[in-house]
Amino acid sequence: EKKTEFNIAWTIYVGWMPWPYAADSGIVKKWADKYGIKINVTQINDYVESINQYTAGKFDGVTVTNMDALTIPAAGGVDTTAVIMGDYSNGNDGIVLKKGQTLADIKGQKVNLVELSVSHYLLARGLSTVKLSEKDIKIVNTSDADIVAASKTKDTTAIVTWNPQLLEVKSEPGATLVYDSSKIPGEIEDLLVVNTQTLKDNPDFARALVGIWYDTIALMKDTGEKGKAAREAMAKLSGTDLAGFESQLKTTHMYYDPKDAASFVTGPDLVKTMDLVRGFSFEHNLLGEKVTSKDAVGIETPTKTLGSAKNVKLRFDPSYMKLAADGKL
Amino acid sequence: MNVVPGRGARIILAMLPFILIAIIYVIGSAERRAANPDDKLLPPVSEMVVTSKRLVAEPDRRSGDYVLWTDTAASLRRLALGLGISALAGLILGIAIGLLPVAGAGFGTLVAVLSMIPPMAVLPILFIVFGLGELSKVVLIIVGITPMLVRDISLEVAGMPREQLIKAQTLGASTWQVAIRVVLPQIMPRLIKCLRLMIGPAFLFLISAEAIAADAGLGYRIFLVRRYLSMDVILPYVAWITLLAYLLDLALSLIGRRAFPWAYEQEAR
Amino acid sequence: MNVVPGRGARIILAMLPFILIAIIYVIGSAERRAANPDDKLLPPVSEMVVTSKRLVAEPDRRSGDYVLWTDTAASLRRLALGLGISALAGLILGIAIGLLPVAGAGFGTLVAVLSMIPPMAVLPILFIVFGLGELSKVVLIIVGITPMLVRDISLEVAGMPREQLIKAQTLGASTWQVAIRVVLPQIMPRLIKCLRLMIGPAFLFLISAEAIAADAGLGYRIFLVRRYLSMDVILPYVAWITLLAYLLDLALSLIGRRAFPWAYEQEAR
Amino acid sequence: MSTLSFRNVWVEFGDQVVLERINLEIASGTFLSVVGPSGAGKSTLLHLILGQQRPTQGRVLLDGKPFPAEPGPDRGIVFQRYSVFPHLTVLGNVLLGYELAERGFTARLLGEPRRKAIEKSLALIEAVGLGQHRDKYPSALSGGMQQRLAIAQAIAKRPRVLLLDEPFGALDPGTRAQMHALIKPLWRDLKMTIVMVTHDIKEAFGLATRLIALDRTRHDPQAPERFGANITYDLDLTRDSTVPVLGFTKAEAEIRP
Amino acid sequence: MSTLSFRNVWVEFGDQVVLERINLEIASGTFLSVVGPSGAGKSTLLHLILGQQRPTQGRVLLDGKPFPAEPGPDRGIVFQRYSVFPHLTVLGNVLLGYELAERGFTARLLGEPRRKAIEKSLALIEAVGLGQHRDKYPSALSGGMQQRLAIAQAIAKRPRVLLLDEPFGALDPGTRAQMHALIKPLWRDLKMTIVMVTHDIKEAFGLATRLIALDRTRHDPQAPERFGANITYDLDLTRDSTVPVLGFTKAEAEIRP
Ligand SMILES: Nc1ncnc2c1ncn2[C@@H]1O[C@H](COP(=O)(O)OP(=O)(O)OP(=O)(O)O)[C@@H](O)[C@H]1O
Ligand SMILES: Nc1ncnc2c1ncn2[C@@H]1O[C@H](COP(=O)(O)OP(=O)(O)OP(=O)(O)O)[C@@H](O)[C@H]1O
Ligand SMILES: [Mg+2]
Ligand SMILES: [Mg+2]
Repeated sequence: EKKTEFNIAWTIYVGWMPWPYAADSGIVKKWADKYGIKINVTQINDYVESINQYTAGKFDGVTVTNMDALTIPAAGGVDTTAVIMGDYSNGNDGIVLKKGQTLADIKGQKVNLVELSVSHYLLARGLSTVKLSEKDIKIVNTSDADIVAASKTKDTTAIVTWNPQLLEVKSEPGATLVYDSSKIPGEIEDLLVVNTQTLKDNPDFARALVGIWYDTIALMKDTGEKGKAAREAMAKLSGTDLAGFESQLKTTHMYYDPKDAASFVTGPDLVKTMDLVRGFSFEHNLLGEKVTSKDAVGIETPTKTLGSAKNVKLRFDPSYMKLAADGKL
Repeated sequence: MNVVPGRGARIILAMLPFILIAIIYVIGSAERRAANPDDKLLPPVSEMVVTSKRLVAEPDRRSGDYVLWTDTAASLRRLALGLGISALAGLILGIAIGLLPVAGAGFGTLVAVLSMIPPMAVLPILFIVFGLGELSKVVLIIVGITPMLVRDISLEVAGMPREQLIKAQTLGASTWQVAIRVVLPQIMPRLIKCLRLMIGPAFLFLISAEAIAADAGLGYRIFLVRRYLSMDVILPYVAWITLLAYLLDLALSLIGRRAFPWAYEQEAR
Repeated sequence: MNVVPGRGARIILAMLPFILIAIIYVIGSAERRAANPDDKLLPPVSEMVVTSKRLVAEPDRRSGDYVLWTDTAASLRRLALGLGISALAGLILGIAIGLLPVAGAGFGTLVAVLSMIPPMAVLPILFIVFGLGELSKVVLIIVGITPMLVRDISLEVAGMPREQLIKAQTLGASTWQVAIRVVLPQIMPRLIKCLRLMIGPAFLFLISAEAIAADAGLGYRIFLVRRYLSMDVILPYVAWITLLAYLLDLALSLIGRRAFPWAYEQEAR
Repeated sequence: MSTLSFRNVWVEFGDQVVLERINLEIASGTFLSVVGPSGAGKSTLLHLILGQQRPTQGRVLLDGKPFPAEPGPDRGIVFQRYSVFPHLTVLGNVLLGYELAERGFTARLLGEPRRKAIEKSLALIEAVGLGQHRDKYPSALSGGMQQRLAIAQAIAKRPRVLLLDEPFGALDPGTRAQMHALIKPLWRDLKMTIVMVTHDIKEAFGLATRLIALDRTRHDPQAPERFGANITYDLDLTRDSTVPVLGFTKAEAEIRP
Repeated sequence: MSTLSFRNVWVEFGDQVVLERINLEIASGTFLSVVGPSGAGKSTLLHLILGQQRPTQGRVLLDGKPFPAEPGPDRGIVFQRYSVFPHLTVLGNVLLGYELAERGFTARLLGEPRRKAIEKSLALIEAVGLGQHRDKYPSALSGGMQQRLAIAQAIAKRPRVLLLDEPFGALDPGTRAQMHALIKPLWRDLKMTIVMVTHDIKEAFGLATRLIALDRTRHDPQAPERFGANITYDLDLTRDSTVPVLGFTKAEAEIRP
């Protein structure tokens, strides 16, 4: 139905820090007013909980990675559309060994990571490059909030995690970063997704979101004083300082230009990536326990629809980013 | 106050709220399903039954384990260890603090302060000291519930009728003997009562510990599948935990009644 | 057992373990720093002092708030609400279950079962039912501690000397009057004792709730900086929480002594 | 007006038979003394009248009708282990009776009625000799003082039936005489029924209009628990003639085992 | 051998003076009866000897030396509210005394010594008439039975000083006589010192070798709490001559307030 008030949730991650900054600095209000709506930007401390709450219908939009968008809301039957392709991880996720210098040394070790998350995906992708499989290691599920502390203990030798934890983990004396997401560029994508039904009924909502986003990251990119102030505020919000924030930004490939983002979504790489992701997800039962093939949940991209066309639950829609690129907002 | 329901009425009364809750759940679930046929938040009972069957009877695709049983075994072992050690520590420290003014002065404040430290907040330090293995999970339970046990028992010991302690001393008891022959047996029913109350928190700490770093256990599974909101796994697991805890509670209460009949005279109204 | 330390000795004895812990910390911290000058796990006291000063005295650049104070205010409000509502519910339900056999049969089992459900495991449901606002944080505290309060108080009520209830009835008391004039006042000291024991768990639930969904509060801050393992923030926060909880504990104990002097006669040995 | 009848009443605790074949009619206005050896079941008999204990067999009737099972304001009690409310002061303990009666919901009195109730309570407290201790909690009272408080509390409401379980056991002869002087006129004026357990034979004869002795008549040496006590003596003390002048020595001698 | 001396002892509870200027020597082997009105401070006096209560002023001496402040096995006690251990059966309660004495660490007896201790305990239990109740917990005993159990427990260890606070208050005359017959030879044979509080003047005179009465001598009507009780009578009952033949009526009359 048509609404005038919308809720989106965000969690702390370098690629999503523009959202709270936009809310604080009035950019959200500016764009919402323009379309005559109201947008509430809510911080959730726990990433999984934010997606769960979106899936349960408490939020109209949420910040999420491509894999989690598929396995949580989409597999949970909530038709979801990605309207903003914000960035991809270009080194923000990594595998760190305390014993060993190369990825192959991971064989036989206990690996601490958040099971079934993008870390797990990264590990699976990494293992395949050195002809190992998950059977060759032992996975210990470790919560993201505690993984830094866990990495400090003696019995922890291998860790897969993301930033900012990754920065802490790899700075440990004797730790080596043996594999990171820059080896699989574009596969770990950070999105803003909204409920497809809400989107259909309220296209202005998506327009406002896109407007907010590109206004804000333009500021973020700015090399002058204004940009620095914005980045500093974002750093503070994420609990670190400017230097820490910028070092995380370095390993994040931001799509500052809406044109680039739109063309990535329309390109063939997205299909390839999503096929890998759904394969991984299916193998790990993430598409649901009764699902018998990876085609069960349909994924629609501008170029091709993967899996069941009757049950499309995850859509990538570049049209709003295109509007931004064309300055038609 | 004087209306005592009969045996049959008692059982019906006890069932009533559960039946009500079940009905509310079924209606809620049906409503959500009507709106979204893939809804995972409130799965219908039939679906939970199917999932439970799989968890109980089919080996896991990846590991080949019977998931529910390995999880239960791992968790119960940790729980038993944690509760056992806590009970022992609670008993010893509680009696010492309650009975001996010197110990009370020395440890009373310490225990009061320690019991206020939220264990979750100092987890990193616990990890460093106790490692990340089984030990740290048991330690979290111990750290979480021992201070409460100690405080409850020491307050109870301090509140024992003074006459009894004096009487025991006039019978020739040393402080140690007062502790083990007079205070200990009289405090045991209280310990059991207290342990019964602590089953809930113990499971809570266990689950939290397993959520943080583990590769098996009931809490591990719940937090693992929370990632994709599989309430059809979570809810049966929660029900199972609740059942386990309730059985443990019943068992403790029976043990208490058997071992300390004198303490339950009063209750038999 | 009969050796009662004097006032001075008592204070020294109480301080001793804290001093010991402080010394161990300082040594541990120095050792880790010697091995790794960037160690964040056990920061030296001087560093914590600097950080604390910043948290206490410098306004946050973005919001102009004094971080520690806004966090404290947010958390204490939630805690007070949660504890207050739980105390009330615990009192009412506890007395009903303990005093009325009918209520005991109807709710006793329900409360026993509910108290066993680990609230953390059903958090998603709680959040969905109660929203992500202030309410759900308070609700987690309530859900977490009320069942324990209810059980403890109902067991205590059921254990009251039967003579007193009969006596009150012979004085013409209705069931309601027995509840408010005989049971309630005698149970109040127990409620206070119980609430004191629950301060720790209440903070725990508060912190857990704030860890998941909040934008201010002591738990929020701890989990925010946990990613960076900023123990120089976490440890002062933990100390602060502990101090707050301890003061609350002291306050409750004082209130108990003031309001119910008859209940503390025994303790005055 | 209110006759209590025991019809073939038995009380058993598990295997042990405590009372057997009790048949007893207590007419309204009787002052009944109950004597008997320790453990005979005197307190149990009182609990039966109070409604605290149910008979295993037989019936207890009030005016021929089944007995209201709940203790109520028509029956006052002083328990053997004089129990007063620990959370109320001496005054509060006595006042409670008035408060419970007058107000339903809050069970508190205010203003004039309260003043009056306090006045009545204080008079009663004075009568049992606790005047200067009115603001003490029971834990600060001596044994005898607690017992006197329990008496004051029980008679404050002027119940129709008053049950006294060794009410003067912890009192010195002087204070005991004062208590006698308090109870006797009350009983006479209000036409109460009083059932009093006592070990003081002089007191039993001095106060009562009727005296019963409880004791075991049968004894099985193999299983001493098999037989309970029943009524071995039942003396009407109103007809002066039946009691010999030097009387109680005889009864006393016979009650001894 | 062990003389107890009170030297100008005062006991105060807050504002209230309970005992004042108590000067008393109790020679070893004395059987001392203490009488006095309810609330006079008789129990408090016993608590002083027990070491449970400290004097506010003055000193309590044992053989001229300061008093060991802790209760010990040399002093046995029967409290006014006869407290036995609720978690032990009748047999367990009596046995405990033997167990606590013989073994240090576990405070349990095994084998032969245990058999002997049980034998002794049973004899004692039989003597107080609880033979058939040996396996009951205190909560299933009547008031008088609990009191007898407390007596058995207190005398099991044959303490040098035995303190009895209205020990026979809840007993019928027959049982009471049995108890007298139990205590008296024990006191004579073991040369115990016994201090007994009682309200039964006949008992006080019948058993004791010395009798003291506690009462208030001064009275301030404005502040009744200002003055405490002290010793008003001190009778030596061994010299038969000082006690008139019809004696106790006189004493009794004078003790009354
Ligand atoms: N709750 C109980 N469970 C088992 N037996 C009990 C219980 N209460 C009382 N008895 C038994 O019943 C018998 C009578 O007890 P009761 O208290 O009536 O005696 P009594 O005549 O009042 O004695 P006393 O003069 O000593 O007070 C006793 O043998 C006692 O052991
Ligand atoms: N803990 C206490 N706090 C305050 N006052 C107390 C306390 N214990 C006793 N008293 C007071 O001391 C006085 C004497 O008490 P005590 O118990 O010694 O009397 P008693 O002579 O044994 O009387 P009874 O014959 O009634 O047992 C009483 O007035 C009592 O109120
Ligand atoms: Mg009795
Ligand atoms: Mg006394």
